[in-house]
Amino acid sequence: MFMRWFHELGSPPYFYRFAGRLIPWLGGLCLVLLVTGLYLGLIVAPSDYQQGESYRIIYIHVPSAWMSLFIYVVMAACGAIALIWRMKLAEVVAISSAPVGASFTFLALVTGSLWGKPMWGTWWVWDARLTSELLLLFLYLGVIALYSAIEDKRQAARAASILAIVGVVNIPLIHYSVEWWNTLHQGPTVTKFDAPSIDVRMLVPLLIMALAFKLFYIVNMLMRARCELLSRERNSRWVAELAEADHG
Amino acid sequence: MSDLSLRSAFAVLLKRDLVLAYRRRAEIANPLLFFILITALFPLGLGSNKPMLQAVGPGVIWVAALLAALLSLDGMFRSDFEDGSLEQLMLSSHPVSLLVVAKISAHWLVTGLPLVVVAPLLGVLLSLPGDAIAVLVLTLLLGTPILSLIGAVGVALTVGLRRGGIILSLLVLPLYVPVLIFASDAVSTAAAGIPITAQLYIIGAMLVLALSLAPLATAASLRVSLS
Amino acid sequence: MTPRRKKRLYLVLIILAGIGTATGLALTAFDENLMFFYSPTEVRAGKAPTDHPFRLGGLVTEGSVERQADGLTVRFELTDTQEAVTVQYTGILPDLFREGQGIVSKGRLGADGVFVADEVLAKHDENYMPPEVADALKTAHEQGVQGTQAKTAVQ
Amino acid sequence: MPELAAELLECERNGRVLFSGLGFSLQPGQILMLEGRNGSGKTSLLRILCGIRLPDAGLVSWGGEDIFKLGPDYHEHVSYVGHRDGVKQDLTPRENLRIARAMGKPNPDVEIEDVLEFFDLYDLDDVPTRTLSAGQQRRLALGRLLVTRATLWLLDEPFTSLDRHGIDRFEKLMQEHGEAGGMVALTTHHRVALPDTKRINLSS
Repeated sequence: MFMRWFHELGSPPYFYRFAGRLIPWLGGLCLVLLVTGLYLGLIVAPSDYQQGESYRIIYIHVPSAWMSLFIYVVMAACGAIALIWRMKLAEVVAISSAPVGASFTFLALVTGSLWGKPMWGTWWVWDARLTSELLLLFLYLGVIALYSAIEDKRQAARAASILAIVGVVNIPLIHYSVEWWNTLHQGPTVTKFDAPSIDVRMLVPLLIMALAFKLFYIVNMLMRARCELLSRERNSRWVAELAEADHG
Repeated sequence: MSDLSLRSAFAVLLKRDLVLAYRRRAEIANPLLFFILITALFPLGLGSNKPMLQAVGPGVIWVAALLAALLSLDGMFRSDFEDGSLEQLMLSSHPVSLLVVAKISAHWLVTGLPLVVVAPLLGVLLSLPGDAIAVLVLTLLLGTPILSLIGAVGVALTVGLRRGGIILSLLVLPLYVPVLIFASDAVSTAAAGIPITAQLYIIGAMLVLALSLAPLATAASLRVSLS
Repeated sequence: MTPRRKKRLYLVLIILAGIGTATGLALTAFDENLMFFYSPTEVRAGKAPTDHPFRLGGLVTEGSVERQADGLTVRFELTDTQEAVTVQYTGILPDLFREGQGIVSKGRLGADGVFVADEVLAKHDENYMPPEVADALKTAHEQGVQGTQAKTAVQ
Repeated sequence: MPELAAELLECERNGRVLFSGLGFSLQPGQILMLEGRNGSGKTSLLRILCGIRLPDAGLVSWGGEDIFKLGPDYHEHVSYVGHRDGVKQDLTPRENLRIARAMGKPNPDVEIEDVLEFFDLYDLDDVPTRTLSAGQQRRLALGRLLVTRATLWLLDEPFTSLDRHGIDRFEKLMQEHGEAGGMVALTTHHRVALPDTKRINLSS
């Protein structure tokens, strides 16, 4: 049953329609969560005992950083599926994820820098966490550049997938860098094994923002995937029918 | 029987690349000259202030080694791709990932090993202390094979592209960064007289990891690039 | 098993062995001193370089911060609760710099044992809480400490 | 001896479908001619049969097994001569053949000297291949077919740059290979006078 649904979803026209119906709902939900999260985080949540109001940048910084890792893993996993089972849709999802992931990585770096200046006293420091996150940005850009450089898009997607998989070695490095090395960057707050060391009034907006960012990624990725599918399958019958229905 | 023929295929391929390199030795010398020149530019540009040269020396030599390796990468598969030998390699009755190791070894022997050999000279030019020079040679010995291994994946991905050079550096340099960090850190730490076993373990770990995964990734990339 | 399967199995085993060795080497490395900064104890033990810049990390000792006459130079003690090192710094300190706070400073160790920093960075911790909670926690902690002391005394 | 079979092959390039639903089989002793206009996908089909290129759909099997699963175990039966000769310009013809032999399953019944002799390259065996004419280089590439025990020959325009004599000679060689139970799949624009050939036209 599930496998059949999965298989159906793998067919481009079905996915195109399915994603088209999903996008407005998820997009709406994302907007609601974003507004709630920002309101709770920026206005309702109390200020921090040490950092005062400046800590509020975590509501952007932390979810972006999480997403930068999450999207990379999704991209590499889809890349692996694309390589092993030669599934067209996995190629499209992998490649549509890259620009979103790169943007989140960039956002995490910029907000981190804005936070670092008042708190640490420096915009940037070459510690393990920051360096490995910067490398992640370059890995994303490499995937995007390689994909756009190869003309045949199926071949391009497979090449980009291999690169994405090779780059996965960087992911544990980023995640564990704060534990393995004595970095300037502080250790994990929410994901550590014992109870999160953050007040619950601060935690709730953070989690809401994280969910909103995740939805934003899904919506953005689906939109990109739809475009990518249309351009790849421009010669196929279902796209022709779609175009005709649009004109008629 | 099949092991024997695999071993002979490996040896034949290694020998082939070495002979080809020897017959084109002028081209092979280029990355080495580049390595020496880049390093020599720094004392000229920064002035011969000894403590400062000592401080930047390890990083400079390693960055130069990185760039020299990058410059030499294109030769690994390009000519094989252009004359069709790469297709023949893919159609061998031996696993491609093992034949790729032969090619990478040849590449390292021809372009990586010379860097290791001239490194002490450059260390002297940048007035590194003797201990640091020994560590420099050791890190290059452990690190340059990693550069060849990771580079092979990058070249394999871009070999079909007409202007692959720029993209190649975008793909490969970020993956080179960890080697650069730990290796140059090891050299400058050694210059300060502090033990560097930790850095060497890390570089060793990277070498083993690259040895076990890069050939597979290279073979897969070649398959994609040729299709 | 067909020869092809066997070959593939060997290959997988070799790769797994490789990954295992790499992990082992990396873990060994983490047991050694591979870090962003040195602690005061290590500095006191002579493990830090003498003629080379390095990073020193620790907590600012309560009541140790003194400003020099020029208003810019600051002297304070950094401690890891075992040992302490005096640090001298000229420049603007980050917002988070205060007594009891974690600090990473970069500089050289002078012959007199004073660490002359040319950069001071404040490392904040992973805890986020409103000030009143922090106060409450602090009191609770102190009471807890007194409680255990009382217990020990009784025993 | 196993047969080569293709089922429902589809190939697209840059989003354009070159062929789809293509199926055929090649038995021992058969010669298959792939025909079609320029750009109809002949070379792509040959490369799919080699296992260099992935088909976008469908399956190529050797003795009932997917060639992509067989990998090197399939390639030991295959010898391919493509557009590009696949010879190293800086090596001598003899060195080139020695490498080709080591890459595949060496044929113990054939000496490299005999191959050089057969393709009229014997006197040139110690000069770099770069100094050879296009036709001589082509003959050297074709010489690769004989040094391994490959039974399936996949040839992309094998007659390019060959003179009349060379063409006759190679046609005869293909015929003998077929009679000995080998298989050949080739693309060509030449009119080839071979009996018992199978034809597939990709343009129709």
